[in-house]
Amino acid sequence: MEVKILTQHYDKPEYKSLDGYKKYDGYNQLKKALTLKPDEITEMVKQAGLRGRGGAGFPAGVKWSFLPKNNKTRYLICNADEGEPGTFKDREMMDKAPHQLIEGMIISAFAIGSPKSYIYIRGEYFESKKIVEQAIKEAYENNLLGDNILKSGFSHHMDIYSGAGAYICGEETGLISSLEGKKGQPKLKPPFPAVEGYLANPTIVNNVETLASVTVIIRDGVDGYRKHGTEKSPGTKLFSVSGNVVKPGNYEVPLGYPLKDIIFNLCGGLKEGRKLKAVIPGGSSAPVLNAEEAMSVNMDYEDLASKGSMLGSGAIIVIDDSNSMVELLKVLMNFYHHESCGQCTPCREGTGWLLKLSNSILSGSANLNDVALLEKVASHMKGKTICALSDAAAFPVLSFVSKFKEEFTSYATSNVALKFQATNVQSYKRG
Amino acid sequence: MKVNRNIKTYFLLSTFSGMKFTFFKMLKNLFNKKKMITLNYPEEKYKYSSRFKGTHVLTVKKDGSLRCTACMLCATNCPAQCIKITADEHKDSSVEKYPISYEIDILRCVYCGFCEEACPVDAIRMGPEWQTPDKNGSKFNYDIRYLAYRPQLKGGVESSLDDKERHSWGI
Amino acid sequence: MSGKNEDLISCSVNGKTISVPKNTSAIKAFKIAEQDIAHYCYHPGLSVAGCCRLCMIEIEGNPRTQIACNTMVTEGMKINNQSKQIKEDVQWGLDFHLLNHPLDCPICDQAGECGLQDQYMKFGQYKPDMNQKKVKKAKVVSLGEKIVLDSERCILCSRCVRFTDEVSKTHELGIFNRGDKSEVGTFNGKELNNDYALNTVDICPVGALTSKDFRFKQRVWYLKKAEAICTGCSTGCSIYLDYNEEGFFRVRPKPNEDNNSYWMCDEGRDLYQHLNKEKRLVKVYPSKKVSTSNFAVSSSSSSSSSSSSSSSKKAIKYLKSELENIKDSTKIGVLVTGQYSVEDYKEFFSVLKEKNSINQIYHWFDQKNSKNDFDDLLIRGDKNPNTKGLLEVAKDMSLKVIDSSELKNTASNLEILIVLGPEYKKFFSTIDEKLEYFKQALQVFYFSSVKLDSLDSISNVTQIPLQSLVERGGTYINYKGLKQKLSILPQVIPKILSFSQIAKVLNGEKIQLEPLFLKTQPVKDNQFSFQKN
Amino acid sequence: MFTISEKTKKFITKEVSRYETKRSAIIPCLFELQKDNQGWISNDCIESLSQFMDIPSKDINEVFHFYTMFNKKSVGDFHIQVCCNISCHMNGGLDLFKVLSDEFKIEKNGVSKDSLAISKVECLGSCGTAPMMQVNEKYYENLTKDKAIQVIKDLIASKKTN
Repeated sequence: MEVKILTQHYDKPEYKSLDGYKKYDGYNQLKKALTLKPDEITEMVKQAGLRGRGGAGFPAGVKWSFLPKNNKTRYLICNADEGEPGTFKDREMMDKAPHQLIEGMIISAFAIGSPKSYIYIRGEYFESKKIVEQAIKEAYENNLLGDNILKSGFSHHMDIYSGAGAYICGEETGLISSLEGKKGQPKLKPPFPAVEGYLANPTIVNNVETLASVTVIIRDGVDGYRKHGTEKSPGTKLFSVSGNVVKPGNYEVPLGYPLKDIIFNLCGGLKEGRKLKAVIPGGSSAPVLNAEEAMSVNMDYEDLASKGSMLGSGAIIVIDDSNSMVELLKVLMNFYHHESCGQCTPCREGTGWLLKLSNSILSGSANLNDVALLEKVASHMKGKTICALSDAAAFPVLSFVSKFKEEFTSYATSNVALKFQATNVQSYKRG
Repeated sequence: MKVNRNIKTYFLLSTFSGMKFTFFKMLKNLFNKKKMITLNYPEEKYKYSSRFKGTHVLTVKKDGSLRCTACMLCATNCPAQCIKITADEHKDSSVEKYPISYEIDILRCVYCGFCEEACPVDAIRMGPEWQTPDKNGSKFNYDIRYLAYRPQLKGGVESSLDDKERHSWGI
Repeated sequence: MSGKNEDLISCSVNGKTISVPKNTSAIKAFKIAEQDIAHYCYHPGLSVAGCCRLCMIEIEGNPRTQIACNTMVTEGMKINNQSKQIKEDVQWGLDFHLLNHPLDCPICDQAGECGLQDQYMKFGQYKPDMNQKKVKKAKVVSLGEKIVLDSERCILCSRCVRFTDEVSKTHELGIFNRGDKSEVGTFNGKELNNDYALNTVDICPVGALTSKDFRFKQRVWYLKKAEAICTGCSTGCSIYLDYNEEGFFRVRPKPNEDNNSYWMCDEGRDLYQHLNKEKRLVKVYPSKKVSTSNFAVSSSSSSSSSSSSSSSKKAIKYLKSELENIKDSTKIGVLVTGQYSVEDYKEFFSVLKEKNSINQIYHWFDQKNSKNDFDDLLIRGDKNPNTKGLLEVAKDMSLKVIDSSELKNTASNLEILIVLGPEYKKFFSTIDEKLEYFKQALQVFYFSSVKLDSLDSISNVTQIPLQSLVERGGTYINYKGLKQKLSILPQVIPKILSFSQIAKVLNGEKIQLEPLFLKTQPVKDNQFSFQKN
Repeated sequence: MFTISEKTKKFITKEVSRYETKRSAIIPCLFELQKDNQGWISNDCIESLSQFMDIPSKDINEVFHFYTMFNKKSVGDFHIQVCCNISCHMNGGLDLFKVLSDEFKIEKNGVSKDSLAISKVECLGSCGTAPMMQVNEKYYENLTKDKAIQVIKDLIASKKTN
């Protein structure tokens, strides 16, 4: 059953406004945090073992400790781009509890000593942007933002910046390039953003849920936070379940919660007469789990890694037997080909190739070695580019083809004769 | 009896025995013409295979323009360096580059076929003709008009990949 | 930039240990160790883009393969790119580059020096699996009157975009759209016309950007490469001159760290035009005023139709005889431009000084006011490559240097005016003003390698052809005193003298004319097949 | 030459001073310009914006062509964006797209007579309430065929009234 810590008061509509948020112990954690020393807070977050909730799962405390000791202005950026297909948890958090995010950001900014922070929100979220803007205005009016916050001598400014529709801006350095007004193309790493990020200043980029969980750590303390979840991945996680389930939605459960319970208890199982075929556990770029693996896996970083998949952004996409895996692969490849930023050659040309191959397999005009070629192309795209989008495109291909081999070959062998595709030999209008 | 050497020399016995061979061959040819080994050139001509390496031909596209893109690979590959091409910009931007002059100095050509092998777009082929006499020396510098549009090419050049099939693809 | 500082780091590249200066990138270490590494977007003169992902290397102790252009070399680092995994990565990287590349090699000017061809030959996989339709993009897009763009051939290495952002700072080129539909181009038909635009054609590894001036003129493997200096202005950028028997075709910049690093300006690229036959002064044009009888030049009566067999030698003999019967040295004027080499000046002035003891020369220098303006990259106001050299020689031989405007009043009483004419006519705006002075002098001997049509109308000018700057060779001193030697190339026009030969004739010695480049070059081997220069 | 309206000019000058570098203001200003020019941005808009903000027009054009929410050609009054990513695809996103484009006869990337445009877009971050669509700035979720048609009919009707 659900353990509501972050989402405890999401059902109350007045939680959105400042006084409604203050009624439920709002901004007390900020008062408490301002009394502590910044390094103490970083230490607490590191002890609590809070791991990044955006997709990489990198421990937040460790990331904060990478900041170099120089006098460059430090920036804190909240990554609210949420482009990963299947994920809709950040949107609900910002709609229902914007102040939770703002309070978490002020505490984090105080911990890393950054005078300025941005919330990079997704371009399509017009309504959420209005809600968060309203919340920021309220915070400024009540001396929770601006100079000398709550008379503590710490001053901090916050601004909201909207993207314009690019999945690649969910990647740290892609987001930073977009914030700098350039094309949202990822930057070369090293130097990492913690050392040289926004306008070559040290920058920390964290997900909405990660920053919101900081308030929980301050309120319950390290062992209070570690009460939930497993030893290596503590705390609770917001899972957005979608696909062929009766009650899709966001469910907050402690990490290590068995996937079977989430699908069949919390979400009311599959539609009647349908059998579970596969589950994508962590957003579209996570390798897929077939039915048996999905039944036996617990939702935390380590157990999913052992099954060859990853927790990612915690978006569970349930697939029942009425869908064809080849068609779903084509939809995903279409997504990655449309969203590839085109900077590195393996990803720019590779995603196009994967899409055309999956199209030809789906249309039945492919032969057996096209399926093998699909795997070869994906394996040679992985790990060779500036950002992880080529890996995100390769993981579904490799897991779909290896775990549902017979479905792909059945599509391919339906076309027995190797048709010579005179595809390139046609007179086309050029210039 | 030993035939005396003098009789052989005076009555030319060896000559007549030699002529005996040709005389009977002539009779045989007179009575069944078909078995005759020799052709009566020029009425009958020997039929060479389609891969015969004769005078060059510049193949043409469906609309009659040259297939050659002036990429100079034949001129580079030619051991006798007898091909001279000057290229220019084509008006239609989908063609982009075409030869305004393409000359083969046939007197220096050794008919090795390297140009045919080097051509990436199968623009130059070695045609079936081989009798190409001429009166004065200057005529042996074949230009585009002779190589691509000479009257003997009326029916198109039959070769392993005939033009008709490619024209059907529209290129 | 070449690291003279003392802290050198030692590292081993493919097993070869070398020492490199501090914070050099691994790809530079590969270049220093002369090891082959596949790369497209790295260019020593530009910032690091790291987007072609070909320069993959394995570093000992680092599980993931890194790109060489962005990894800095540290002490004792062992890097190699010979392992099987890297070779396979590079093969697939090249396949990804060629995925949507059109089959344009027959009509592409870059064929023969194309990055894709060369590096696929070295590192390629040779069994392409691509059987899908290629992405179609704009072809033959004209970017102004200098450059043609073909975005289907473009491999999006962003070198040209970085060039217009960092070097020429004119921000014309950008990469628009996203994914494999992205195309290089300018915005809304704006033209790529800045002074350094043609550098983008050199640094483009493929045939996406080609220059209209060289379009379809000649195949690259027919051209021979000669090192020379651009005489367009006093920077003296070192260049490559591409030529073959039919003449000169192209000028490209030669990497030279201490002068013009990797670039050259667009004006310098027309240098090859006035080395070819069309623009050259081919034969002597004797002046009409002097009676043809003692002008023992042309055998036939009419002077203009004289064959050029050895007329220039006879013309100089005539000049010698004229000089001998002038005793007063002030009657002889020498008008000089800064376009010739130090050796030429020495030989010419020493003869005149010794025979006619001249003590002054007129210096034809048009850019007095624009002398030291400089567009903080390469183009300088002083358009003569050897002004410093000329002044130096004049000082050594204690010749007074007078400005050419003095000729206004002295030209009338000059009996002989010897002029060493300019080669870059477009930089000498005051030519017609000089023509007035020529009219006043009794007789003018105009030495130049370039035909100046306006001289034909003046009756008392004898035009004598000269070898062009690449045929004479000699050292040039640029604005900051850097001495650069020019290699001598075979001649393009028969029976033309160089300065040393002119000096010998003026001294009365015998000279032997150089054979012509065309005929005497024995065709030892089939030089049109794959020459490896 | 496209003239930027006074209101937008004031907005741009405010935006330029809001961020550390003026280039960061390109995206907000392009959004504002898109509202000015009936929902899409032409080359003239970019030219005048680049002169007004004194940024090379190449940089603005790069940003304009990179992001999907800036429309390259007119999209009419209502731009219907149907999500076709994996969760919506499994819950019938594609047939929703077909039904709407047949119902209101909107041909592919064209504008229909009652100025509607329709396009398939990637994940809009609302997979729990699949299938769904976004029209201009508002999300419409948990759609069925007739519910969607009804929504569009109301929109057309509301446009006629004001």
